[in-house]
Amino acid sequence: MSNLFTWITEKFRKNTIIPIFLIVFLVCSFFIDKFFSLGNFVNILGQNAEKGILAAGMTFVILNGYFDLSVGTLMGLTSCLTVGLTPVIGLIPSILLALCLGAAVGLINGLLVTKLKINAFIVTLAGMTIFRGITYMYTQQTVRGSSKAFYELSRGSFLGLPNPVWICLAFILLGQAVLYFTRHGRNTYAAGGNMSSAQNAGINVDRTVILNFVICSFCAAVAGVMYASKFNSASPTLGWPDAHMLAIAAVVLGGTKLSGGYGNMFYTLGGLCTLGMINNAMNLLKLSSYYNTLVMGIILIIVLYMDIVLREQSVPSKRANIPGAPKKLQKE
Amino acid sequence: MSTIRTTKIRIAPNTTYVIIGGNFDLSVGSILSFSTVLVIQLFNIIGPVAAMLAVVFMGILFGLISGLLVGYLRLNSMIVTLGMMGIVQALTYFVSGGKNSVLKNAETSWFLQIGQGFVGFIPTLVVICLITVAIFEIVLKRTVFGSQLMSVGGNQIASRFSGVNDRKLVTLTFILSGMMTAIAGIMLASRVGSAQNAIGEGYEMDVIAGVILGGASLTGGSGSVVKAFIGILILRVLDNGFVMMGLPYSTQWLANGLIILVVVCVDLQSKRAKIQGKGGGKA
Amino acid sequence: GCASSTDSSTPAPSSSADQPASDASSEAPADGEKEVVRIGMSANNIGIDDYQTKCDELLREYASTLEGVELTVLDAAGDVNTQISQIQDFIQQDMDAIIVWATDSVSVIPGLQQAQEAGVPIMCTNNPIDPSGEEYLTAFVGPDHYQEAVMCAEMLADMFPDGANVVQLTGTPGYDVSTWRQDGFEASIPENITILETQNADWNREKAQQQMEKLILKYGDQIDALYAADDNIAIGAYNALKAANMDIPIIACAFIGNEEGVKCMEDGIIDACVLQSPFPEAPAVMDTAVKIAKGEEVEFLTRYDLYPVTSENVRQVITDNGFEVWK
Amino acid sequence: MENEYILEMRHITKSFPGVTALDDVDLKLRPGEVLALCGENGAGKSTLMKVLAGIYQPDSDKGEIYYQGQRRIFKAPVEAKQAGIIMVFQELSLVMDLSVAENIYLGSLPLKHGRIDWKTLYEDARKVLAEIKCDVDPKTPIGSLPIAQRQMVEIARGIALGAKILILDEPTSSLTDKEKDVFFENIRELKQKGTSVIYISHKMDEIMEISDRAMVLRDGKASGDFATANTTIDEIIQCMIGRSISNYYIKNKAQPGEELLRVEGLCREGQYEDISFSVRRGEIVGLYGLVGAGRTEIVESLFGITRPSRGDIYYKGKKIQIRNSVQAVRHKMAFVPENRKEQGLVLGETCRKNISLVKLPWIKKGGFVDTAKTFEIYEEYRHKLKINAASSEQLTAQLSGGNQQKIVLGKWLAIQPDLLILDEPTRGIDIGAKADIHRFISQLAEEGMAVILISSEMPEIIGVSNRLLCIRDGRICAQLSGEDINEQRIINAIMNQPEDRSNPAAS
Ligand SMILES: Nc1ncnc2c1ncn2[C@@H]1O[C@H](COP(=O)(O)OP(=O)(O)OP(=O)(O)O)[C@@H](O)[C@H]1O
Ligand SMILES: Nc1ncnc2c1ncn2[C@@H]1O[C@H](COP(=O)(O)OP(=O)(O)OP(=O)(O)O)[C@@H](O)[C@H]1O
Ligand SMILES: [Mg+2]
Ligand SMILES: [Mg+2]
Repeated sequence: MSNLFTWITEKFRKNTIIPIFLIVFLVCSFFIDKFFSLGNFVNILGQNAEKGILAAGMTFVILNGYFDLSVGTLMGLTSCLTVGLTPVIGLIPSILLALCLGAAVGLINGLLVTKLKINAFIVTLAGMTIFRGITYMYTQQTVRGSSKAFYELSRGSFLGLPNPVWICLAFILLGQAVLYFTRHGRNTYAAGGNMSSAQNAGINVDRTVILNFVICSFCAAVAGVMYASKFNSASPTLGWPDAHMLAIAAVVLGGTKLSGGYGNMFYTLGGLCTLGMINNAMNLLKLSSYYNTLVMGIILIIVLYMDIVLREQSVPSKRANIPGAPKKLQKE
Repeated sequence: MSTIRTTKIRIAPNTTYVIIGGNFDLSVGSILSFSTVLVIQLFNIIGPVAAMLAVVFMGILFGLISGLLVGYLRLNSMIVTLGMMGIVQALTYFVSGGKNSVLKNAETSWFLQIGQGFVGFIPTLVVICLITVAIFEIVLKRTVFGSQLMSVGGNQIASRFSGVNDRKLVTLTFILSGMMTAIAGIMLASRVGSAQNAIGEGYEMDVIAGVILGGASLTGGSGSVVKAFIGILILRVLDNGFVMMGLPYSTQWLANGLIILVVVCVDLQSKRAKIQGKGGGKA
Repeated sequence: GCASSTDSSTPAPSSSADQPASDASSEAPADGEKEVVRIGMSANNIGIDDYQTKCDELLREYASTLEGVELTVLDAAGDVNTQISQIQDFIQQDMDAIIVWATDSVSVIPGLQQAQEAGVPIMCTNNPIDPSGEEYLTAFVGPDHYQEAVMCAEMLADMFPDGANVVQLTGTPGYDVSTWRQDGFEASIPENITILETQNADWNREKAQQQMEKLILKYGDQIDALYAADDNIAIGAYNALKAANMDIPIIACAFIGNEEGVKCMEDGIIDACVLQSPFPEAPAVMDTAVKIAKGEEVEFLTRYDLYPVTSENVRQVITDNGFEVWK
Repeated sequence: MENEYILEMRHITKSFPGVTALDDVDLKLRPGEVLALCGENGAGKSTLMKVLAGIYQPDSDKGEIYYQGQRRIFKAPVEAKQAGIIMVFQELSLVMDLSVAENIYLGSLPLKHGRIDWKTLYEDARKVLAEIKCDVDPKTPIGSLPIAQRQMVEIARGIALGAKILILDEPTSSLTDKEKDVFFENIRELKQKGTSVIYISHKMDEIMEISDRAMVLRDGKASGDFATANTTIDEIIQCMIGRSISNYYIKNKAQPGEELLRVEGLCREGQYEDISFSVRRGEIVGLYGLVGAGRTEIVESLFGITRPSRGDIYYKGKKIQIRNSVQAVRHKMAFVPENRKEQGLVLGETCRKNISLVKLPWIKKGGFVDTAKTFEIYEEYRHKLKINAASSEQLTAQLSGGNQQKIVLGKWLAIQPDLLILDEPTRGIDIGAKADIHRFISQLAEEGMAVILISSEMPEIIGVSNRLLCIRDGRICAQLSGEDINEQRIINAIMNQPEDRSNPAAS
């Protein structure tokens, strides 16, 4: 029994997002009318499924020590292409095309970062404007969807949960499996934690980085396709201006180190659900719109602070407070 | 000349400082909007001098809050300032009631001369901007504060072990950032004569891009205000060039992204030719 | 090259503006049950410009004067996804009716459909919905942005019977209103008027000023007139024109009748535009919403009147129609 | 003929901007041989090994590597690794957030059915750790281990991977004698199995103990090759630095002056307790203890890095509180930390800027840095400490380990401190430089500076300190002075053997 207890506290200490999530959940349940209901939870999940996929991809890149600012506009581009090309080449081919495009973009990002050694921030920032440009060259207006079946896909549900939620969960689980069970996953942690040691240990760091960018962009493409299905249309403004920041925020809020090497997919899920809950709560609270950003901003900071407090309690007392982050500042 | 008048260039020096200290300040865009709106609202009530003082004070206050959270509580600067961005945005709406703010009876005020006047044939804004860049660069490269800031960005822990007050320095960079952004907001108000609530939206990313283009390291420890200035100028000149060529905006975005990549690439190659084998950092 | 094939430029059926909204000020008749009518509204982007903010303000004000009506306004901050989430949350809260100021005329449709399927009547305001989504709507109340642009083109043609070169500054690309105001204008100008160049100003004054500076540098005196997508852009561009000592007519597509705008018009900064006042909106929208919440019959389409105005008649038009010069 | 050697490196030349690190070096290695590689700091030892391990490539085609009789070019670490050449790096190269086991098998995690076989991984790791008698749970993250255990993990990594050639670059710099003995056992075992070992160290006794042959590098050139059995330490040192060192440890003879620092009942929960001692001017006080005993924590509190929860500090006769390192520096305290890369240096900055960093507040002219002064400081200490750098503008990241340490020392000496705290100051420093530093410390003490020295090297601590505090589990367990400072007494104190506790704590 005490074993179980220590196990639980141990887990809680490491995953600060769990207690944070629970606190937010309990507060919302007690104080907000209509929050605690199955329908509402399904709502929250459904509203965040696409963001979840975006964040799942971002987790890989962040674990690797980078971030990808181009996912938002890439998502817009793939979304527009999927919808726009469906009447021309058919639904399945256009989805495949969008997904391939996502992967190809990731490949290019990765190659630029590893082979040409251009700063990832610059590469993906450039990507952000480039994809936006291409999207608008392709269409300047919202494109209407033409496939009923495709639309119905995202409206359907299975065991009470909307299909997009299942897809999102599948991605998260799959992502966690890749992180935990494959060499690529472990190499990602190693490269993110200490790039030169990873290199010296014979890990093909470049390949790891490239693959992670591919995963991230691919996920963005998937999210784009899913939005296309959800909206039964695609707008060139999708993902602009801050989809990438929201994804990064979910990942970092979950507890994954922004500098890489520490974190996992469940943290991301926790961060995502926490953010989703807060958003939902604000809708239910009927706050005047001015308060939205205010409350969100304050909550972000409080959550971050709680994270630090919980983390500090969790470090074993002996020799723990030596400020010795590997190479960056202690940003966690 | 008009290129140098962009607001982005005026918030580049302080953004460079924050980045050199190893942090990000994503709240500059919203602080810019806020101060532009506030200075106009207050101008109409308490006159230019008091309004300007109050706005600068608010800028410092915002910077102080982010700075304390990042410097002393060691929260992640990216998320803290993302939060600050939301908070300041909301405050902007409270101040303006969500509507545009317009300068009243300002036609003859010297206040407008800041943004619209000339010193000789050079716009006042350009003069102010060049002076700021020069001061920030000299402070960075020549003073104790600057040297210590560079070392904090390079290795915060080693700096702390060397008798450098790293927390204070980091906090200071944010305070400076808030203050300079507020000043930029005042100048913007004077130039445009009115303010929308979202006037500075998205500026932070453009400025960071310029600073990085100017060769600053994203992880801190290196960078230069003058080069950041040039970085942003490059972006602006490109922008102007595209319009001159009559490119539609979509093509502009595309070309903009591509050219940034090319510029960085060429820059890197030439640097690499000079120093080989310097341990390649990440991010 | 743009490959999109959306050529139907007036999304909502273009029936004439036949129902002046102000006479719809009927009291709620169903006194029988003391039930409170709960209405949720998902706005587009409050606080981003004067018009939306004023609409929001007027709407709340008007709603508070109505007996037994509870209005909840949420803001989607320009994001369809957020908007659909808000619609879902309204459904979850069993609202009696939902008002949507659509962030996107097409992508919001699944949200409308969900409301209809959940049995919650839903209506749209201001930003029209793509015809394919009208089956889910109970009503639409709003101005015709395309028509505004058409009217601007006509005024421009009157100003320059012998032709002219104009430059165009649009809003944020990709947003419906921006598109309609551009398309309506481009489709309606006579042949002897050429558009030298079109640039986006993102509804942002500083951006407008910068874009205009560049255009002046490029074309100089060739520019005979400016067509701006709204008064913000017009004012920003005016700063650039003034600095270059150029005095050309500025035509702003929408003009919302606030104090700053009126002053700009009277000072000759903006020469002509189409008045789209927020005042008719609040009663028209709220009354319709209350009716559909109670299950009463309503007119499907309500348009407000649009008034072309110039420097000379601006105050006149505003007072004649019973609006205020606000702020 | 060819088969006698498993490895031959010929005509290896490698230069960095401004330095020729290796100049036409040859190296031969037999199977099952332990080759010691000696040389001053910056002689090029690590560089030579990095060339072998595929991290650097030789400059020209003249440089050749013959491995198992074949000419090989290792373009990347992974190729060398696959060929069986494993390197344990001088700078610990561990991934802090990963577990011990994963760090050991980094880059060669076991797979089963295409996925990581965690069970086998932990079991294997446990076995390897047991082999080197390192008592850590393979699941703990490396980052939470003290530096000595991290080094043991590094060694475990070398052993675990079944190398044909194992390169150990200063593997024992933070180990205690006991751990070192176990480690040498392991090397002998590997030797039995036919593994060749290249062993880099600055500790001469270790070299004499473990190696079959010693090769000396000097200024990037091979300058000598000795069969260890037939040579003496002095001969090797002579070859290394061109002179012999008569006296490694110079005891400071100064009469202790007034009391500079007194600590009473200092306490910080979970780290150390009830620490009381005093330091006088002209005195070198050693702190000895096993790694993890809490020595670093104590001095960090003295320097304001962490705050003690209880206790008083008297400095120059006054009671003071030190809230941060800025105040400590104002009091003219100096602190050379144990981890030079994380705590000592801004690696991306130049030597000059690093060495003048602490001094900055003293050399400003109205807020501006007096640049000329920074050059002076650099020159002064380059000269005094014999720092071997290409120029004042070389990045400290590019310096050899020993020279990095000298920069850290230099930046503190530059403020002419009253109290100098040294935490493992000679780790990774060559024997010549070490003697220099010891001489320097003694000289400073004689000039009236008070010194606190932490070291895990018994000979050093015995040789240098005037008074010695033994720390065990965060408490002072014995205080020795004068003739009492000898190995037996120290070990007794540390190992908790009955000890005459006549003077357990100071004052
Ligand atoms: N990446 C680099 N860039 C520039 N110079 C370098 C680099 N690496 C090493 N050097 C220089 O090459 C020389 C040899 O360095 P190396 O690290 O091989 O010395 P070492 O013999 O291992 O010294 P130590 O005993 O201090 O570890 C030194 O002068 C050093 O400054
Ligand atoms: N972490 C590692 N552990 C062991 N071997 C590795 C590792 N990383 C790379 N390698 C070796 O390098 C080769 C290519 O590396 P890679 O990371 O692609 O391995 P992999 O087997 O393809 O892993 P995964 O299937 O998980 O992506 C592999 O065949 C493997 O032998
Ligand atoms: Mg070395
Ligand atoms: Mg220690």
